[in-house]
Amino acid sequence: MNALARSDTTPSARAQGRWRRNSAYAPLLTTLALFAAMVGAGGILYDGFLSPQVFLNLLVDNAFLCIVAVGMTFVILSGGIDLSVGAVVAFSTVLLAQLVQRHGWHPLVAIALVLALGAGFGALMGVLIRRFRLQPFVVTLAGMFMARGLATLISVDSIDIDHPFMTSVAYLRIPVGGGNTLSVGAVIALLAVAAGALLAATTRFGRTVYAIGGNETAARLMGLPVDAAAIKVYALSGFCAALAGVVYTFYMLSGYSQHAAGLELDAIAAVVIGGTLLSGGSGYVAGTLAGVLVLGVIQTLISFDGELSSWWTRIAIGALLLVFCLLQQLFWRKR
Amino acid sequence: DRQADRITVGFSQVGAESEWRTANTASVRAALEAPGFNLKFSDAQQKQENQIKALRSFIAQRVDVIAFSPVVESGWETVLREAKAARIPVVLTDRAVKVSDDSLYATFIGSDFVEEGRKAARWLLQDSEGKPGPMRVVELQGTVGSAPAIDRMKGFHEIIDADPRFRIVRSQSGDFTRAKGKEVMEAFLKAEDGKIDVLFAHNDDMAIGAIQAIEEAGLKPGQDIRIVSIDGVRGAFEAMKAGKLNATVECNPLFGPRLAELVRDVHAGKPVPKRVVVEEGVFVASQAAAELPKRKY
Amino acid sequence: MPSTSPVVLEARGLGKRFGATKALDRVDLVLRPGEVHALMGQNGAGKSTLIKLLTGVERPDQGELRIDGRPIAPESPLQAQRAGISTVYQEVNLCPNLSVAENLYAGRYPRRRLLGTIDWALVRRGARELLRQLHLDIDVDAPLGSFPVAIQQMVAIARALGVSARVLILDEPTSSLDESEVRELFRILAQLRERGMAILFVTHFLDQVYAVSDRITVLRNGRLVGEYVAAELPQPALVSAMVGREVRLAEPVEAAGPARADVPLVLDAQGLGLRGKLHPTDLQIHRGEMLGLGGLLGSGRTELARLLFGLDRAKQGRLRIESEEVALHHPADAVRLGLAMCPEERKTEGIVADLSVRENIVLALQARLGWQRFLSRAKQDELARRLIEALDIKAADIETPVGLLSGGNQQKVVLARWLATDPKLLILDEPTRGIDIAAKQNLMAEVVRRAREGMAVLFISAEVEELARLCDRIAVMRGRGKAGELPGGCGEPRVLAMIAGD
Amino acid sequence: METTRPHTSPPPSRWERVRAWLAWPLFWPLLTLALLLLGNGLLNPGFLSLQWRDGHLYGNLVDIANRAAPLALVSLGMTLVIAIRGLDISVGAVLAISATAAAWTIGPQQGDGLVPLFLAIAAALAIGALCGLWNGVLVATVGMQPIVATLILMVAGRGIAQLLSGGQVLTIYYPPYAFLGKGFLLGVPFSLFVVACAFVSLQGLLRRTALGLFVRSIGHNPLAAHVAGVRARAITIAAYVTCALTASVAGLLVSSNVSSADANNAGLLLELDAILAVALGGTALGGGRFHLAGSLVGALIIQTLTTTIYAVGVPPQVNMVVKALLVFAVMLLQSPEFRAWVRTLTAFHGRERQS
Ligand SMILES: Nc1ncnc2c1ncn2[C@@H]1O[C@H](COP(=O)(O)OP(=O)(O)OP(=O)(O)O)[C@@H](O)[C@H]1O
Ligand SMILES: Nc1ncnc2c1ncn2[C@@H]1O[C@H](COP(=O)(O)OP(=O)(O)OP(=O)(O)O)[C@@H](O)[C@H]1O
Ligand SMILES: [Mg+2]
Ligand SMILES: [Mg+2]
Repeated sequence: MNALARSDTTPSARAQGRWRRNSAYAPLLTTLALFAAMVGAGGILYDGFLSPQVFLNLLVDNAFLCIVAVGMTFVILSGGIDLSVGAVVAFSTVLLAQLVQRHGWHPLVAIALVLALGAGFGALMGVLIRRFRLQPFVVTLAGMFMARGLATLISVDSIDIDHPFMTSVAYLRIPVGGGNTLSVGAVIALLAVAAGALLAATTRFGRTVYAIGGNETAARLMGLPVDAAAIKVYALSGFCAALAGVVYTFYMLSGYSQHAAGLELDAIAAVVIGGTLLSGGSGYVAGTLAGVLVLGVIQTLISFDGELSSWWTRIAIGALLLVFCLLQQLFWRKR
Repeated sequence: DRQADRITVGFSQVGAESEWRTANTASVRAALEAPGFNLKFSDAQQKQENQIKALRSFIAQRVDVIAFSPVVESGWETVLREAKAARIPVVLTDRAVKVSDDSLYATFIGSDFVEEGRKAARWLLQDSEGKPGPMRVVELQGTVGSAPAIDRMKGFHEIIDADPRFRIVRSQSGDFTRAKGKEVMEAFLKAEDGKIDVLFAHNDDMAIGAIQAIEEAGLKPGQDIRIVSIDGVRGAFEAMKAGKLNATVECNPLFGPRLAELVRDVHAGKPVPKRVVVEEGVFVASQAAAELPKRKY
Repeated sequence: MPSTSPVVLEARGLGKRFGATKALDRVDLVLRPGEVHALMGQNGAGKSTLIKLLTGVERPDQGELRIDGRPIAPESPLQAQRAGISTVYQEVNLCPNLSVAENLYAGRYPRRRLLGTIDWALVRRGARELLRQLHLDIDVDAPLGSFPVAIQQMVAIARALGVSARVLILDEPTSSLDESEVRELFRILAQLRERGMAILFVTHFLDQVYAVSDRITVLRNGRLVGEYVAAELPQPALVSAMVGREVRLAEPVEAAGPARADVPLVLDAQGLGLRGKLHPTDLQIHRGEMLGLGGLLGSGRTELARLLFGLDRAKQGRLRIESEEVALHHPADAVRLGLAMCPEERKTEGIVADLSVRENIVLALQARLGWQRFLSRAKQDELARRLIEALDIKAADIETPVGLLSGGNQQKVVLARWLATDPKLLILDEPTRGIDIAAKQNLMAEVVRRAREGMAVLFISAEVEELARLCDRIAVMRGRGKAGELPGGCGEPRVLAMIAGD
Repeated sequence: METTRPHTSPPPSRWERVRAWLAWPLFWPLLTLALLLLGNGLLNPGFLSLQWRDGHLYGNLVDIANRAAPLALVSLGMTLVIAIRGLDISVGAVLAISATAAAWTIGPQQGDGLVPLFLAIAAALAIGALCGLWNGVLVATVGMQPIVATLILMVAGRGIAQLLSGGQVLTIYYPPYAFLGKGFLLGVPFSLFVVACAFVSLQGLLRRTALGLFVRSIGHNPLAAHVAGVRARAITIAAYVTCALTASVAGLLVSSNVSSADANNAGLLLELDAILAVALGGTALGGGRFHLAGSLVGALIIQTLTTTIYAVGVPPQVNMVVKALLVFAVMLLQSPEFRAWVRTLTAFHGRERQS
């Protein structure tokens, strides 16, 4: 007779309180459902809200945020945080613009350099964090000062880009049927989400990231390459930020040190709203896409409204966030 | 019906980062909420991304005219092309944009930041007539990289650098705020041991903060240190009335009515000038008492 | 000890010092293929430390390691694994957020040939296969953290078995398991021994040692006492080798005797239940009574204890504490009423690893007193010292972070925390897990002594023998409800029969 | 919080005494601060000088302390929140709301009576407490993740402040109010007394009551603390309220210092500086281990960095890079692993030179 084989238990019924929420896809599904509800509400309230292009614009206008948030998802899953991403985006736009406009580099070469620099910068911060046991928050905050500072050093004012290659990519619209289009940046963002989701779910690196976020000591005792993976996480985040910078450059056709101010917070918010736990180890890249869309839809609702004064705009954004998070919490609890 | 006769205007404001901006918003809203208009207002929270999103939503809502105060000069090409493709005319306010194709916008109404810097410098030259050099000048810059900061600095230096009596000994950013203006000025006063003759602040708020720092250091603002700043907000006039600020270069935010006219003309397809300059003056301390009650912001 | 068989793993003169504590002092260990080797010693003797040195978790200060005669110096568990050492550490050290299947395969995933991505189908299938060896039939996709420690421990064992290694090290693998699982584990160990694996095995259960091991190495206070052939070392000799003096284990503490009906009730639960977790259950405990709670894994003992302590909120039934009807919303309510509970999951629900021994001991008492009535430092010290002595906790000093104590000593600290509150009712959920035999006697003696002074005890244990011997009355849980009650001293077979449900 | 002072055990060999100092949690933050000030003094001889002017102390050091006061206050509150595994990114917004509320309460009056002053303080504190309660309830009762819960107030808070101020910078003409942020008591800025008061009372609460123990147990292992009967929810809410209160007192100081309340810009990015100060002070951002005094030192370090940049005359476009480099240097100096690494490097070179 074996006790466990015949025990009459329902799996995972033990209440662990709020401290350990072992939900699988529930947060993701709730997020998506609430997103749909918000879109529906917008459609009822405002004319023209439900047109497919408005929805596609969510992707077009938030492509860079989405890419940054994919990198951030990995960082947060590993239990860290990366505050430098917004600044790295700005730095990438400035460097790219500078190289292309003022030094006559071919954009593709410049883009390759920018991506490599982004990944290298991230890796450097990762090394500082792991090798010298520094707190990620502080290291990446200093990294944020550094990247913005370097961007300002390269050029204080904004640089316009009129290189034919850049402009033709920027104006390129990929038709998706019904006269609706996506930008190149949006397509890159979707690819980034897909790649991120695959990386997280089906590779050794991805699973190691989850393991580190769950219990770092255990991950080490299991013989997982904890330090290497953690450094790679920051490199990945830096790379994503640089890629987002490239997409941002196409989006704006300019490089400017003040671009993407506060983007790090939006990215973190998107990740967390998408159901990833800030303490690490739990969440999905697909959720992050949902989080980005939710933030985008809040913004779109506000611009469609057109009645709010400046301060009511802020209050309304806060209120929508609140409503969203409260509902999310309600559904997670219910389960 | 009447709704159809109204001109729907989408107006995207930068944000509400200063009193100047608030006054500007109020003026525009008052003018465009008048009968005959249907205003869609959107505040971008100082982010260009948000502004682009707002423009896209205006296009999706098929407004008649788009007006906006760009956060920065560059980066508008793509979305303006979309507006053009949707046949929606665009009016720029407050700041210009750099685009390869001028036809992307109908007209631009607003101030010339470089000229404001020049005006401040010219006032200083005028006020320093007959005074021997060297005069030690400190500069409180606006937010690093912002268009007004860059342009006002450019205009000011253009004139001042030509006069050997003036030497800009310190220049630091005060982020356009009173608190930072005061903090930076405190540090300047100590680093220069009080030997400062002129302060040029990129906006009034920083000047107001700096005035407090100067007073706390035991000096007399307006006398020991002459001060010129830009914007012409109410606080500056109060300071001038008290003799603590010497001059302010007006940067007029109240162009709402003029904007409304332009919008109407643009919508009607009438020809409009590509550049409409707002009337602005330079006010000095002696005018303050008379001018103060008239200030609307 | 002369032996002709070849040696797989050999440690010579290993030493390790942590600050002022000399955790290990020139210890030798020899593992031979096809042998089960038991590593014995009291709590804090240095067993886990030795294992950490063997597997690269910690670096030795002195001494050397050899595999097949070649010296090695593993720098990380990964290197040790590559050298053929597979380990289950004392604390269940897996990732609670990952699924059971992933925990089994983390670090050695089967890949798809085409893209090099993880082949999840294979992982799942392999995981079920591995667990079937241990007769464990659970949802391998559920996160590990949703299972009780016992199952987590089984998973950890399964993981170690899944690695084709030459040396298998198990640090107290059986502490949370009940008899049938232990038997299952031993069956597998025997098979592995047949295949020529060298197995190192730590436990505090003497009968288990004799059931499987061929050789025994005994440590005491970080020093090697000796290596013995199991068959040649009688049990009393083993115990004195561990303890360092003659001890007689003959006189274990006994039950205080059945409670008289006129003794007042401390706790009276009527139809207490929570849907999906516990069927409505009645339970009464008298003053000074020791009530045992028996049952299989998953029978609902922990659930009942959690409801009684306010860790979960009961949806049905009534609860009276000292004839006062109460509603417990929070453990703080229970603590205020004089209840205490030593939870089964020491690491997550018990100790606060980064706080000192003193702070861990005063925590519950202080929570009960409230934040204003702060115990003076002198009082705290005095209290901590007294309990450290009473329970024989081995710690460098009272300011040592509890996380640095050996497993058994951590468990004692949790118990000390609750004894410090002088509770009316003490709920003990598997309190003797990981505690050495001498300490266990000591500890239960203390509990029985308190019970004689009037403290009521609800005692949950997987060891039926212990229940039958110590308790005045035994309630048996089955299928998430109470199956019945038996009087104390009714004997082990009757309890076992009721647990099994015949 | 254990600022275990270096205690000298019976036979105090010199090396042991040095070791005890090195183990003192405040040692490295303080050393960093001292080095920064010293470096400033070398670069700029007048930097460290203090004068007596108009009946009070005058000099860069006074400025640094006075300027650091709001940040120091907020860092104290932030330390508490971080200690219980939380995070409060709404402090900047709360500062702005409180400052605006105070300015709004005073209105355009100019008199000398003290009633408006107390009303303003009461208004600021009340609204601060309310904000803290809001955050605390969202985190502890609703169960949101702290960063999102406080993000809501961070975004909406400035809107609320602007709603109060009508988007204007509210200038305060009422003289007694100015005392809070720029008055002097016994020749020392009054704001320092406010900080000292907050520090002493918090330190007292955490040291002389059981709250310190509870806070640390919640920070290290919330579940175990819960099982042990610690009322984690109440303490969490209290921590957020305290944090918001420190932010609103900081709002009083800031608005008093410039005699105006700027709803949009007051306390901008304060949350980042506060968290940085807390981290530089040796508090673990993961919760549990915390040092109130360290956070004060951290705030001073940050303000010294800023003032250094102004005093040295760095061009504004270079500000950020200099700040980044200094922060990196400060962090590395405080990292034991880095120091060990440097030691092995130098030891290696030393050996090479010998051979
Ligand atoms: N990281 C550490 N820092 C300080 N002391 C330590 C550390 N690890 C272990 N010790 C000490 O070393 C001694 C040996 O501990 P170890 O864990 O090896 O004991 P053990 O034999 O496994 O005991 P148990 O049976 O209770 O698990 C104990 O006194 C413990 O406090
Ligand atoms: N075989 C199993 N499969 C899935 N979940 C199980 C299994 N056994 C136990 N559980 C989980 O454990 C909980 C029961 O707790 P537990 O096993 O601790 O009960 P118990 O009677 O207290 O037994 P013990 O104290 O011996 O662990 C159930 O809620 C269930 O989630
Ligand atoms: Mg052990
Ligand atoms: Mg149990």
